[in-house]
Amino acid sequence: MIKQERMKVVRHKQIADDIFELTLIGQLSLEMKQPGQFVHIRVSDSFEPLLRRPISICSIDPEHMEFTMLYRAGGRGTKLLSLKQPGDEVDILGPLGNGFPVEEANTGETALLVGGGIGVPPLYELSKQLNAKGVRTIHVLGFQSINNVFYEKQFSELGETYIVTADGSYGTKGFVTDLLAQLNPEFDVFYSCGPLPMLKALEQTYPDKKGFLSFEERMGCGLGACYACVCKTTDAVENDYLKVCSDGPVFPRGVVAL
Amino acid sequence: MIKQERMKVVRHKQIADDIFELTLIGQLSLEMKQPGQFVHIRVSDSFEPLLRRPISICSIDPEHMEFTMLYRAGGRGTKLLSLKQPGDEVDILGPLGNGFPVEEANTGETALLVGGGIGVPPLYELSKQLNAKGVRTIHVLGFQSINNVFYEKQFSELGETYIVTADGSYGTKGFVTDLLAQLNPEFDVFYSCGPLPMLKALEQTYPDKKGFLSFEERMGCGLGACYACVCKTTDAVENDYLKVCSDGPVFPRGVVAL
Amino acid sequence: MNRLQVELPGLSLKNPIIPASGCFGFGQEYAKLYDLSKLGAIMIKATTLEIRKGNPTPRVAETSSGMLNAIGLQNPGLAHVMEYELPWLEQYDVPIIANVAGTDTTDYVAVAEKISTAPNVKALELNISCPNVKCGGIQFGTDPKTASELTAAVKAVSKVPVYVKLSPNVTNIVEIAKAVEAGGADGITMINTLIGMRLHPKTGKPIIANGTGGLSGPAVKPVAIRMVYDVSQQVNIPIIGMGGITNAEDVIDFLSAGASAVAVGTANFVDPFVCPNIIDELPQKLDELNCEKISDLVGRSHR
Amino acid sequence: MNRLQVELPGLSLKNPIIPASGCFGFGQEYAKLYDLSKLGAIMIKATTLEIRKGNPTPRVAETSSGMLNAIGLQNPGLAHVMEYELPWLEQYDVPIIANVAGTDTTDYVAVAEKISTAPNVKALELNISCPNVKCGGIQFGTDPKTASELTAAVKAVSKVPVYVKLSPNVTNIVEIAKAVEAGGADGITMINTLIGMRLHPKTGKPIIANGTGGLSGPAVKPVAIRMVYDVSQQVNIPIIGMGGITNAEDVIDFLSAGASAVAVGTANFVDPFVCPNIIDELPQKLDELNCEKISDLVGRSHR
Ligand SMILES: Cc1cc2nc3c(=O)[nH]c(=O)nc-3n(C[C@H](O)[C@H](O)[C@H](O)COP(=O)(O)OP(=O)(O)OC[C@H]3O[C@@H](n4cnc5c(N)ncnc54)[C@H](O)[C@@H]3O)c2cc1C
Ligand SMILES: Cc1cc2nc3c(=O)[nH]c(=O)nc-3n(C[C@H](O)[C@H](O)[C@H](O)COP(=O)(O)OP(=O)(O)OC[C@H]3O[C@@H](n4cnc5c(N)ncnc54)[C@H](O)[C@@H]3O)c2cc1C
Ligand SMILES: Cc1cc2nc3c(=O)[nH]c(=O)nc-3n(C[C@H](O)[C@H](O)[C@H](O)COP(=O)(O)O)c2cc1C
Ligand SMILES: Cc1cc2nc3c(=O)[nH]c(=O)nc-3n(C[C@H](O)[C@H](O)[C@H](O)COP(=O)(O)O)c2cc1C
Ligand code: FES
Ligand code: FES
Repeated sequence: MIKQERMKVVRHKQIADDIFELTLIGQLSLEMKQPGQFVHIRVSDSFEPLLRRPISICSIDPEHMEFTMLYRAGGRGTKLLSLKQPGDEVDILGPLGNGFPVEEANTGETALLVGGGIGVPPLYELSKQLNAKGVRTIHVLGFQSINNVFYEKQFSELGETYIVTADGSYGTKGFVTDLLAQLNPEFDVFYSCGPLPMLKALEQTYPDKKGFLSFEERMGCGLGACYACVCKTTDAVENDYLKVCSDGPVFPRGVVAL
Repeated sequence: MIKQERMKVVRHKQIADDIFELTLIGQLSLEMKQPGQFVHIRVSDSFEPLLRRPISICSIDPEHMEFTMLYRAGGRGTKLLSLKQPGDEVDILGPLGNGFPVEEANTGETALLVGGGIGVPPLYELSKQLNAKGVRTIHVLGFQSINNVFYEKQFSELGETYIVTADGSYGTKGFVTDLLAQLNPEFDVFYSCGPLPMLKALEQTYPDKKGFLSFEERMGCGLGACYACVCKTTDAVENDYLKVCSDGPVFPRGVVAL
Repeated sequence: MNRLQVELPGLSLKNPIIPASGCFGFGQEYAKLYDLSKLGAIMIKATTLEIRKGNPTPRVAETSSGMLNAIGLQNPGLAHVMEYELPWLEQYDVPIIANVAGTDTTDYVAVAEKISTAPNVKALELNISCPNVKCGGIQFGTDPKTASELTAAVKAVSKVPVYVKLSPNVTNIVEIAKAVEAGGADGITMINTLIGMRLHPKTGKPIIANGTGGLSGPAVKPVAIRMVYDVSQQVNIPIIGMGGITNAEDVIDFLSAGASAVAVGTANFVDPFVCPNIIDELPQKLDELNCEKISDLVGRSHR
Repeated sequence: MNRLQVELPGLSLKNPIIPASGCFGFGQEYAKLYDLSKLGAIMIKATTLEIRKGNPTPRVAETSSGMLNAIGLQNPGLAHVMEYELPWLEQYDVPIIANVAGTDTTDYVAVAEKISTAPNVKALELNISCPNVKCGGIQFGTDPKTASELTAAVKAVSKVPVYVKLSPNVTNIVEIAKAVEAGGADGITMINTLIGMRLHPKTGKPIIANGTGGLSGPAVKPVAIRMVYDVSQQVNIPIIGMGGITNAEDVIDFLSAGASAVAVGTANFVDPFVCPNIIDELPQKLDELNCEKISDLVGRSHR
């Protein structure tokens, strides 16, 4: 169920250039089930900034009533968020949207998880759940540069993990698709979150594979009421538009016009 | 000289209902000389709230580069200010305006200081300076109720001090003028800061005494540039209007139309 | 006695709090969070004759204490609203105010005639003030004569009272208000959004794909208050006020300015429970003001 | 080469940053804080023929990311400005833009004729948009014909270029802009304040003694940007843009929208050093945008 709660900061630290890892505690964590869902965060009690920020759930720890997100402190709102100290409260609305379908990978199968930059975080909970179910995971994670890389160790513990950087300062140089071309991995289903060009390239590289992609769009309500976050669909779909916040953010391949 | 500085909170505590005592450290303290001057405070780095808040200087401690103010956390801005912790920075512009003329009381003379509510604070530095110069001070301080009373001890250490509360819950019941009528004190000059009706009553009670009154008005710039804070003058004055921020906030009696 | 009760043409409101059109969809999303029967009424998303796909994205941008939107009246069209959305809302004890939009008079009249027959639609809100569509919308709301004629045409077919939603993007809003009153409007709702724009700091191009967007949120409240203040003194029909309401004090401000009820838009995005929260806070606010019933506050700014 | 240099009719600006009229007095107060020669120009407080006492207090009220003011054009009158204020400003190497106000055309013409003879007054800013006075001011700015005629009358007597300051409180600002251009204006300054009101939460009465006030500050920036964007594409005279500027990024936004220089108003109250700070920040911002000279940014939103 969607809840609103003032959750408490448990841990908060910077883990790469501008990238923060924030762990919150509260009842709301118990509502989180599906990887790829997101929360909508109010970073300030004032109207400056006014709107909530959508951030993906990166990992869920129901035992401790905690969940963790990773975010890039880029603009005004996320910079304010980065100032929160352990013990401070953060107004969270969530869990929102439809995440990655874990059920689409069967025990014994292999899943390819491809993340780009700040699209990497939701893949972590996904990978945990897939592995728990006995699905083998291959992780291909792309970043700008060595200073932007995060969570390599965490993913490595779950499966084969490849890092790509655009400037070649760490791992393989280039885009995730360059590495995939070399690697030519065997897999049954792919899941991805990252910049549009990456999602597009993936769809093209694997025209016959089952795949699920997570999208971003600027949001108002985050609930499906305001029509701010729509995305254009392909001809294959009956609806002309879908809402990223409530129909997505994860859609099967071929649904969203890329 | 007027300066702008991010000063550091040294001490901050609540001393009565909604009344806070805030001590700041910084170079700017060294510019403060005259009691009755004020500082203009930006309580937040955001635009919510937008405007600075004018607060009187309550005491100056140049030796430690500190100054202290007392304020009532009533509205949005002052409530935010009340959340500042020791070590936090506060954006201060000051010292501003023309304060109480200490030179108008001569050594050996007696000064009557009459304060009402949140008009009491600037009288404290005034009393300190008058006493330092050998002027005897009588303090008559009016408050709403017992829970609003502050700085009785501090003023008592400097001279005779009388507390009046509107509801009689502490000290004498009534208004400061009621007590003054009973007390009928001997004095050479009076200084006052407080609500308009109090200032008016004082002018009427002592038609022949030398006196100085401090005024309040809503401000924009605090510097004299925007004409927000003007007050109407009496016929005795050539200018039709005076600016509370730069011509005042303290004016000799008879200048401002009451 | 219900201290929060408000009686308006066609509308018997258990309290004056109404989610604003376009900020609450057709209620389904917020129904997951609280009981919609708690609300005074619901202003549903603008409905047009045909399905509308709206504008390209990005459709929203944040501004200081406000936001811009250019949704472009996306909606599933009259038939779908009649067949699914309105019947679904019947499970709640809450009057519906149907926001009606169109490209020309024929459109408006067709939607109004049909939608006003739905059993739970107790009033229409004629949207002559949407700044985000190329045709229809705002140009009906900036010329008094056009506004008056459209009002009359819709009044002629509507089965329920008609409220006209005014645009703040005009030189003289009182003139428009009087014109729609003369055209037969039963009430006025105001204000719609102010036209605004935000540019991308790097590219210098508008962030919103449509270029301009409608400004809403706390930033516009002072503009809305003065317009309600001015209009309420010049017309004899009631006003539903809106623009930047986020809490019970804002509601009191709008009533004081001369509105009889209010709508809450953008604030639903900031706090999805804002409407029920305000409703819960209002009785205490009335106590603080020594006010027995909320309707006593209406217009006290100019009394 | 000075990357920040801007050339406008009558004005050779070492940078595009100008304190806005009414927010900087006649410079004396800010001169205590920094060297006024650093500024691109100074727009002095509106000057009228006779001394003006302005409105009763309170004259300002805070709003979300903004403020309302109703100063009422208080100023010491033309004679005093000519005799004291302008000569005092001559010690600084900074062009003065004289904001001219009046009750009727005769007034405006008389002030313009005289004040344009002061050696440091390099341009006039015709204030046809003050919302806070009963007569004169805004009504000249809401009707295209009146605006055009007043512009022509002032142009006929002024010794320096005339910029006309537009009000945002109109249905069609492009129409007014074109009218003043046709009347002979050398440039446009925009926007003046939006009309707004704030009520006292307890009494329900307007906080500002005048009732309404002019809204300024970050809250109005999106409105100002879209108006500069629209007007700059429809006229051939330069625009000095303003409304909610608080930092160098805001300046870039206004230039991108189509302004050639900018004025900073309310932000001076928040940070008295805002103008010199912005001037210091601008070169780095240009670097970040790979932009050699600031004038290259003008109008890039619609190029
Ligand atoms: C479903 C979803 C999941 C996301 N998950 C993550 C995540 O796990 N980690 C992370 O760092 N980022 C994530 N993002 C992106 C994140 O929402 C934006 O980076 C963030 O909102 C920017 O806010 P700001 O205060 O830094 O920037 P500002 O420039 O202050 O933002 C201004 C406005 O634009 C919106 N905005 C700006 N950029 C984006 C964007 N890329 N996507 C959506 N809205 C934007 C903001 O929400 C805000 O309303 C996600 C976005 C979506 C839609
Ligand atoms: C010269 C001077 C000295 C002052 N000294 C003190 C002092 O030592 N201690 C103290 O507690 N208060 C003092 N005040 C009053 C203090 O400025 C206001 O109480 C304070 O600004 C209110 O801000 P807020 O955030 O609580 O209220 P809000 O309601 O959020 O204020 C909204 C706006 O109104 C202005 N405002 C509201 N009330 C007043 C007021 N009474 N006077 C001026 N502006 C007001 C605010 O500055 C702000 O711009 C002084 C005022 C002046 C003019
Ligand atoms: C995202 C969004 C969509 C809107 N859609 C509509 C609409 O369809 N019809 C309409 O009349 N007004 C629409 N509005 C305007 C609101 O109903 C309201 O008049 C305005 O936002 C001011 O109120 P607020 O400041 O509380 O949001 C919309 C506003 C927003 C923010
Ligand atoms: C206190 C105050 C006084 C003003 N006085 C004048 C004036 O005398 N003449 C004028 O043309 N504009 C005046 N203005 C309007 C400003 O010059 C400017 O157009 C407006 O405030 C928008 O800019 P800002 O948001 O940067 O303040 C005044 C504004 C304020 C806040
Ligand atoms: S953000 Fe409102 S519908 Fe998606
Ligand atoms: S506050 Fe600006 S002149 Fe006094």
